[in-house]
Amino acid sequence: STIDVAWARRFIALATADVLAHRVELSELDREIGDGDHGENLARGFTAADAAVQASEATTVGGILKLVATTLMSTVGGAAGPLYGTAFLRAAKVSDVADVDAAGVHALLEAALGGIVARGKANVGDKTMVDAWTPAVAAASEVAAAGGSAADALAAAARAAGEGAEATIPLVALKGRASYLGERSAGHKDPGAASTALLLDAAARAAAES
Amino acid sequence: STIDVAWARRFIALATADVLAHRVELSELDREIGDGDHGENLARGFTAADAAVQASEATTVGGILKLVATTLMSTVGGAAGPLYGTAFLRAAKVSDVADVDAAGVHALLEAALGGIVARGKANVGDKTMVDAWTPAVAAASEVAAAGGSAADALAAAARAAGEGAEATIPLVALKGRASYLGERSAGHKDPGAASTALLLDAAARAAAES
Amino acid sequence: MKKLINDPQDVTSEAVAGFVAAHSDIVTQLDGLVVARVGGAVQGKVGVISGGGSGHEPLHAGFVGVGMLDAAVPGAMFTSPTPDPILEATRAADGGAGVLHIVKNYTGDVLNFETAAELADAEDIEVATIIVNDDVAVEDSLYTAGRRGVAGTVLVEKIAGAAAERGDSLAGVLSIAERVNANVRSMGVALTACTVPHAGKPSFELGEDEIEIGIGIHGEPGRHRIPIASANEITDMLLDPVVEDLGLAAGEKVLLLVNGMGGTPASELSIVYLHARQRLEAMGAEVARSLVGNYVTSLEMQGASVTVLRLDDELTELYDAPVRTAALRWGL
Amino acid sequence: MKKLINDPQDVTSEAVAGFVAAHSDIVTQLDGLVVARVGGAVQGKVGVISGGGSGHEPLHAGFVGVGMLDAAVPGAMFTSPTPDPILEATRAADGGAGVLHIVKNYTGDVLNFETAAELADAEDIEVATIIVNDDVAVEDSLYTAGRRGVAGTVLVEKIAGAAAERGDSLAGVLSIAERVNANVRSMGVALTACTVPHAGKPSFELGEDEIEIGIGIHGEPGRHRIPIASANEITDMLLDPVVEDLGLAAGEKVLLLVNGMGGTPASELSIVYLHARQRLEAMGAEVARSLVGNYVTSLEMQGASVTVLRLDDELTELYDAPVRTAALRWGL
Ligand SMILES: Nc1ncnc2c1ncn2[C@@H]1O[C@H](COP(=O)(O)OP(=O)(O)O)[C@@H](O)[C@H]1O
Ligand SMILES: Nc1ncnc2c1ncn2[C@@H]1O[C@H](COP(=O)(O)OP(=O)(O)O)[C@@H](O)[C@H]1O
Ligand SMILES: [Mg+2]
Ligand SMILES: [Mg+2]
Ligand SMILES: [Mg+2]
Ligand SMILES: [Mg+2]
Repeated sequence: STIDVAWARRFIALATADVLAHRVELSELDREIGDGDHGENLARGFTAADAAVQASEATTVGGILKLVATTLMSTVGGAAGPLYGTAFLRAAKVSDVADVDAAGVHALLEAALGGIVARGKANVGDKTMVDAWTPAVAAASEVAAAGGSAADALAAAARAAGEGAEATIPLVALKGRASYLGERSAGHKDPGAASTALLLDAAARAAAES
Repeated sequence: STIDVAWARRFIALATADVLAHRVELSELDREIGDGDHGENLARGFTAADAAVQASEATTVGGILKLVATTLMSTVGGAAGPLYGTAFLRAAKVSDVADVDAAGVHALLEAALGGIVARGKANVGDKTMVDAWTPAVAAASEVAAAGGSAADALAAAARAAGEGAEATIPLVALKGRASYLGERSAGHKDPGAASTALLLDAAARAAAES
Repeated sequence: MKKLINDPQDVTSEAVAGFVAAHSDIVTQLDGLVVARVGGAVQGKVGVISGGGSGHEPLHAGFVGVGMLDAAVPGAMFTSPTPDPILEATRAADGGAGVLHIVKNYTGDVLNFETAAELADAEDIEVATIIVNDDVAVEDSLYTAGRRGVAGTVLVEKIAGAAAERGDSLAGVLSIAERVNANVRSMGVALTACTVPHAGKPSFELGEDEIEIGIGIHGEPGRHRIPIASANEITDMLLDPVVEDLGLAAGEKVLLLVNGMGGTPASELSIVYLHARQRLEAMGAEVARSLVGNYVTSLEMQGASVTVLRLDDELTELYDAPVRTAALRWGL
Repeated sequence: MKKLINDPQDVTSEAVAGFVAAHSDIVTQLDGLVVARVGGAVQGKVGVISGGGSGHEPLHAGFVGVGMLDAAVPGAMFTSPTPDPILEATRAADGGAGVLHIVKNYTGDVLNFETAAELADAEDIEVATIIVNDDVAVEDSLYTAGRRGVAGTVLVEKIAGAAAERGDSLAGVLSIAERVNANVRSMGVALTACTVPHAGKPSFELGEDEIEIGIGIHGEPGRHRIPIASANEITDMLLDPVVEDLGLAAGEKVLLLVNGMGGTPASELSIVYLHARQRLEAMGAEVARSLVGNYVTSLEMQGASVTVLRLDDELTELYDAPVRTAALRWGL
């Protein structure tokens, strides 16, 4: 009950398809409280990442994730590019192995969150993607402690990320572009939190398949 | 049955009121096939002309008309400014007398039309103010030949100018801004012809009162 | 209508006052809204003035300064100025060698400048007049008002201004201006209309997916209306008649001016420029000089015009000559 | 959405190519859409670069040239560029004396320039960074993303560029840039929203009679929405917080920049300028320098921003120093 490089490849394929399918929706969320490019930015990045992954011969989970990291870093731009780039880079570092179990999933997600916080310095409740990653890490930790599988850990993380994203709706943004709106940012879902939920859902589905 | 300086003063007062009352309508006609400023241009000009006439101590018809001419020339701008300015100037030259009879009205209108054609070089049917002035001159000429009064001559001229203005509707413009529209200028009344009808109507009403 | 204005009647006077205050090192304001070079007429130099309705900024006041115009006469919004301020500008520009009037070919402008020239003549100021008529959207015929003067005007002003600065006689400056006018053609497109402040509503209506080809610069509707197309297709529709009317041959050098109508993002002008340039090069023409930006506008209208000027060595040299105005400046 | 574009995905690359072709005497294009000075890095001179999302033209590429930037990095529309082209621009600007990164304070720009600086450091190019944050519409706090960088950026670029051209060290150029940033404040208003090409609809919706006060330059909505008011009233709403935040005192000299958001007629900018200037003078400030026009835009947005820079003799001298770029040019 571990995940491997095949999972990583499948994860990116599904994530890319999901980003493309929700491109307009993500930009629409960003249009409401940001500058309306989040879907476009991720579509550009994941299309490139997917192509890179397909061309790659990496044999470890981390190998794939690192490739995704550098590709996102050099194609997404905006705030999400460096944040997701650093997240994947840190996750890659702790997963340069063939197989990852539930504890490994937790470590991987925790490293990703650590990278995002290191770069963006957002706190929980600032209405950013951190509000989706934080409960995801906690959920994976619980599954790992309870002896669940990697797939279980990802499923729990994805669920928690989705709830975390929903929970950003009433918040007033303190970081990122939405913060310029002050009180008017309340009542809208944070686009980065929404894309985080989307990505973790793809990761969980890829794991469930394997 | 002549008209005099009192008529001239009353004419300008009525004309000014009419221009102000039809300001939007004239600009609207100009918006359809020109640049939408004809009402504004004449409003500016006649407001100034009216003030000048009220302050003036001129004792002849021509004295008043000359003052109107120079004021319009220096306040209206656009095509209508020099055209109406020259029209009033030429009319003033042939009416520098205390009393004007029907023949005098004909001479005055003919001089005005001559000035417009001298400056603008439009032919009948080019869809300009010439299409209102030309039948007005002819109508005044008929009344004068038939021995009518100055007031009769102006009434006939005003009626003919109104018909002339209506008759510009189907025409394709060959002069002025409307000509840039080519065939698309057909179906709209020429604003300058419309304002000519308005002015001559004020002249006729002023004469009927006296 | 949403505009950054106070009383609509004060738009022109406030705009001119603000413009002059912002550029007080270059221009000064005379009676009747006339904008003139600081320092007054240059003795012995031919004066060059222009003017016309407001709403086309930076034309004309933005081109007053060393190497270009001596004075500009802004009329009411989209309305030619009256003869008095034109005369005032003529006097201000007169350094004893005569004054060139650069007039865009609109009935109102032509007539008002004509009267002003007569008045100047009565004061013994020699005036020559160039009527600019570069707009190929309009049919040119003896029996019509003829082609309009549009964006090519800025090139006539630059090059005639440089000729005057060089010390040419009035006849010489006029002949240079005529050469520019004979070799320049333009055509424009509107994506949206514009709204004259006192009118309060747009000068014409365009559907959500319509554009107007062959527009003028006074908020007049154009020659025909078509569905929106790609920038390259639209550029072709503007460039083709320009090149054809100019009779441009392979091997010729040209100046390519892509002019924004006021509300067009700079990036779109660059896209139009790129395609027009590539098309001209494909025809074998050399794009030796370029100008891209808002030079002759129609308030906030979105759209652009393409202008091609056939260059020869002298026109190129005069175009390159130093200029110091609010809207065009190099070498000084 | 009506725009003079081809494929929305190609807007930035075509616009940059067109821009570079039109100004080939001043700039050249490197990999990754980087726009650099012709002639390459100046040996011994501190390099100065900037960059950010496209859609703000002429910022930044329009300010590449002698006396200002050595290179500019245009990102996708309203999206900060990635580290690779920033690194490319840093290399192109490096004449051995280090490179200043001028970064507008947006999370994306800050993070991407940060990474590029690390990469440059790994190549032994010394990089210093100035984060421009002049927008008083945004609350500045340790616990938020802080104030945005808006129109004041052009003044930082001009003055830091002049300091580099003068031969200042990297620390010196950085300290000049910091002084400009510490003394410049801006605030903007939108009358209409703008439409990013790939989005296809406006970035926000404004009613027929509504305006948005405190907008940024990325099509983000502003701080609050009010009914349209007169130009003078709106100018007061922009100028008052700027002056207050700056703590401007009587007797001080300032530079007044009225910046158009892209779709505003020049006449309206002049009207805003006139009132802002009169207000500043009434407060006892001296408006010693002025800049009015489209410098930091949001595509076709109608609106404007008011920027005040407190001047001292050195900043004035550096501002006045010759500059030769596509969008700002004097003395050369
Ligand atoms: N400081 C930050 N920390 C964490 N996440 C952030 C931060 N700033 C922005 N974000 C995330 O980035 C998202 C916006 O990404 P995107 O729209 O692609 O970039 P940009 O804001 O530069 O246009 C936000 O919805 C938010 O989740
Ligand atoms: N060449 C001409 N001869 C006679 N009348 C003309 C000529 N050109 C224009 N006009 C008249 O002027 C009117 C337009 O006046 P106005 O709108 O005030 O000036 P502009 O066209 O300069 O905006 C037209 O409706 C037409 O009647
Ligand atoms: Mg965004
Ligand atoms: Mg008109
Ligand atoms: Mg007019
Ligand atoms: Mg963005």
